[in-house]
Amino acid sequence: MKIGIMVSEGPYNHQASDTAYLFARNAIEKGHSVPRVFFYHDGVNNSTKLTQPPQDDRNVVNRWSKLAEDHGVDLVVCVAAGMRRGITDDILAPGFRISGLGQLVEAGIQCDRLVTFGD
Amino acid sequence: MKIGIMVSEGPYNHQASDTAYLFARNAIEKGHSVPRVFFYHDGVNNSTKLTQPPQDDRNVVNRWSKLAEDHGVDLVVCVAAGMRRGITDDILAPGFRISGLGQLVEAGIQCDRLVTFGD
Amino acid sequence: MLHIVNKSATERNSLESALRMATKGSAVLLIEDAVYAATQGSVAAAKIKSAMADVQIYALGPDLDARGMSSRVLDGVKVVDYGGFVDLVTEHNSCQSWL
Amino acid sequence: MLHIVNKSATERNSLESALRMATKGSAVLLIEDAVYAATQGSVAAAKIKSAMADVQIYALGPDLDARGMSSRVLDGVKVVDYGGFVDLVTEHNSCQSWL
Amino acid sequence: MSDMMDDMDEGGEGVVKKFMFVNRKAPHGTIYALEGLEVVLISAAFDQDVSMVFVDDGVYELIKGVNTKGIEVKDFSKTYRALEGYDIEKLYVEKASMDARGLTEDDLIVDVTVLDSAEMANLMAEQDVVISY
Amino acid sequence: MSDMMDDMDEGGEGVVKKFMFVNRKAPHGTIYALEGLEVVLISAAFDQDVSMVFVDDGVYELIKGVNTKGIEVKDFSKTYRALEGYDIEKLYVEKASMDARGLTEDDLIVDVTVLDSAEMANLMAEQDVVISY
Repeated sequence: MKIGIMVSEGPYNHQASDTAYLFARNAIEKGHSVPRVFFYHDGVNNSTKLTQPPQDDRNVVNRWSKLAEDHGVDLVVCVAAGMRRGITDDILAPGFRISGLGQLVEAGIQCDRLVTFGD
Repeated sequence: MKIGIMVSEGPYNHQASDTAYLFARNAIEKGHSVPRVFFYHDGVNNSTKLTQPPQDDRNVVNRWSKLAEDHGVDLVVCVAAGMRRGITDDILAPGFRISGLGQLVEAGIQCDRLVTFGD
Repeated sequence: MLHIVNKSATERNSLESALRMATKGSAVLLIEDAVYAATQGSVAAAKIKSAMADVQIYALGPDLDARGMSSRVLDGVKVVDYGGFVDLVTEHNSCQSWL
Repeated sequence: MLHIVNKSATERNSLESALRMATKGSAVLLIEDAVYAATQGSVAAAKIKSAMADVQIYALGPDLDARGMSSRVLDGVKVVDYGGFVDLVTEHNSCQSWL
Repeated sequence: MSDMMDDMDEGGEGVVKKFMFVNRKAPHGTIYALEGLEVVLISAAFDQDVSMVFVDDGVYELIKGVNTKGIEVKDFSKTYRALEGYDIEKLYVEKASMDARGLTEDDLIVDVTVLDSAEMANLMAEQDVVISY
Repeated sequence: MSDMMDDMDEGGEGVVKKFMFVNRKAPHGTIYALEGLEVVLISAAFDQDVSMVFVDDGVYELIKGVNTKGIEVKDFSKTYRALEGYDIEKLYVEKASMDARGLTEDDLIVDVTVLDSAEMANLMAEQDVVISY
C-alpha cells in the first residue's frame, strides 16, 4: 500500500517528527511504500542541514535523509511555509526538496492513506 | 525598571514572539529598559536571517533586530537549543548573539522582572 | 503576583491551573487565545466568574479585537492594552506564565 | 476509521473530541502523551472506559514504555508497536489525527 | 526519487477523492488557521470533493468583526468569504462547539451548514483523506 | 550592547533571589522537561535559592521504570537523581496533580515534598523569578 505522511512540527521540540519517522520506517519494513513525506507548518524545520544535536542523541534530520536515500522517499518542504521560517535551498539537507502545497494534495490523491503527525 | 524577557517559540507558528515584541516595545516606550531577550526552545528560530515572510505580513526577525539596534536590547540565542535546531553564527540576523543558558539565569537575577512568552 | 495565561480554556487546562494557584488578591491576565474565556456564553466563563470573587481578571484588548470578541467581554473583567500589560508586570512583585 | 490522538487528556481536549466523533465500530489509537489516558488511576481513564463499549482503544507500546506506564494499562486496551500502528492505518479505510 | 514520482503519477488521472479539512484551533494564537486555509485554496485546483469543517475552537475562525491592527498581523478572516469563488462551498460547523462558546450562525462571516455531533461524525467517517490542525 | 551588559552587571554581586522552575508538561511528547532540566542545572552555578515544582502533567516527569529504547530517544529521568549533587534539593509536587493521575510518592524516582494546592500557591507567591514550561 502507498502511505503518504505529513509532518507539522520541527525536530526535537515535539515528538511528531520522531513518531513520523518510526512509522515510515516500519511501514517500509512491512513492505508498504512511503512515496512522499510533506513537511508543513513548523515541520519545515526538519530539513535544515545545520542541526548539531548532542553526540548521544538521535539525529532527526540525518535519519530522514537516509530514509530518502535508502528507499526513495520524496521529502518535500512547503515553499511558502519554508520562506516564512527561513528554510532555503542553501541550507537544505540531502534528500529534501522545496516545492508547493500542491504536492501535499497530490500525495492525498495518489496515496492509499495520508497520515498526519504534529502538535 | 529592568524587564527581562524569555521567548520559547519560533516566529509565525505561534503568537508568542509577536506578543513578546509588542510587550518589549511598549515597555521601552513607557520608559522601562529591556536589557535582554533570551531565546530558548523553538524560540531560537526567531534569530535566522533567512526568513522571507509575505510582503504584506510583519517581519518578525527584522523587528527584533531593529529593537536591538534602536534600544540596545541584548538578543541572546541559547547555544545548546540552537545547535539542536540548526541555528549557527552563519545565519544569525543582526543584533542576535549565541551564548549559554547562564545568560537566562543572569537576566533573572539582574532584572527586576522576567516575563516568559511561549506556547 | 501576576498570572499570565495565553491558551484557550476550551482547549487546554492552563487557565484552570492558574486559577487553582492564584492566591487571594493576585491578578490573572488573559492574553492571546486565553481571552475567549472572558467572553459571554463560553463554558469557560463560569471559571472566570467564580474566580472574580478572589482575584482580579484582566484581558488584553488587542487580542480581543483580533478575535472579534471585544463586544462580548464579561462584566468585571478589566481590558488593558500592551502598555497596561507592562504596568501589570511592574506593579506586581513577580509574574508567572502558565504555558 | 482510525482516530489518532497524541496529546495528554489531562492537558488538552483532543481525546474528548475524538471520542465524540468516533462512530460505533471505529478505532482510537493513543500515541505520544495521549497514552497516559489509558492508564489506571488517571481521571482520564473514565473517558476511555466508557468509550470502550462502542470503539476499540489501542495504545502505542513504545510510548507507554518511554513513560514508565506499561504496567498500568487499563484492561481492554490493546497495546501495539509501530508495526501494529502501520497495520491499523492500512486496515482502516481512512485515518484522522486529532492535533 | 523520480521513480517514486512516476509511481505516484500512475493511477492519479481523474481520481476524485473526498478531502476533509478539519479546523480545531482558534485564529492568531497559532498559524494553523491561516496555513490551513492555504492548503484548502490549493486543493481547489485539483478538482476533488472538498469540505471544510469547524469544530472545537475552530469555530472561532469564522467570527465577524475582527480587527487585527493592535496585534500587527494580517486579518485573513475575509478569505473565508472568497472560498465560494474557488468552488469550496461545503462548510460545516458542529453545533455543540458553537453552543459551548455562546455562538450562533449570525455571528459567522460566511454561510455554513450546522451539524449535530453524530452527523459530523458520520460525515468524517465517509472521507478518503482527512487533514486536521 | 556592551553598555547594557555593564548596566546589568551593576547590582548583580551577591544577590540571592528565589527562583522557581515550574514543570507542567509530560516528558518526551515535547522537549520542555529535558530543556527545562538543563536550565535548572545551570542555575546551580549562580548560588540562588532554587526550587523545582511539578504540577499537572509535570508529575509524570518523575515516574520510575522508564524505558525509552522503543522511541529511540535519550532517557533523562536519571538526571533528576543527580540534582542533589548540584545542591538542588527543593523538589515539590502538588498532591492534587498526583491524585488525578493515580500516582503516589512510591512511583517517583526521587524524594519530593508533597504539598496541597494552597501550600503550592503560597510557595509560588513568595518567588522572585518563576520560569514555567
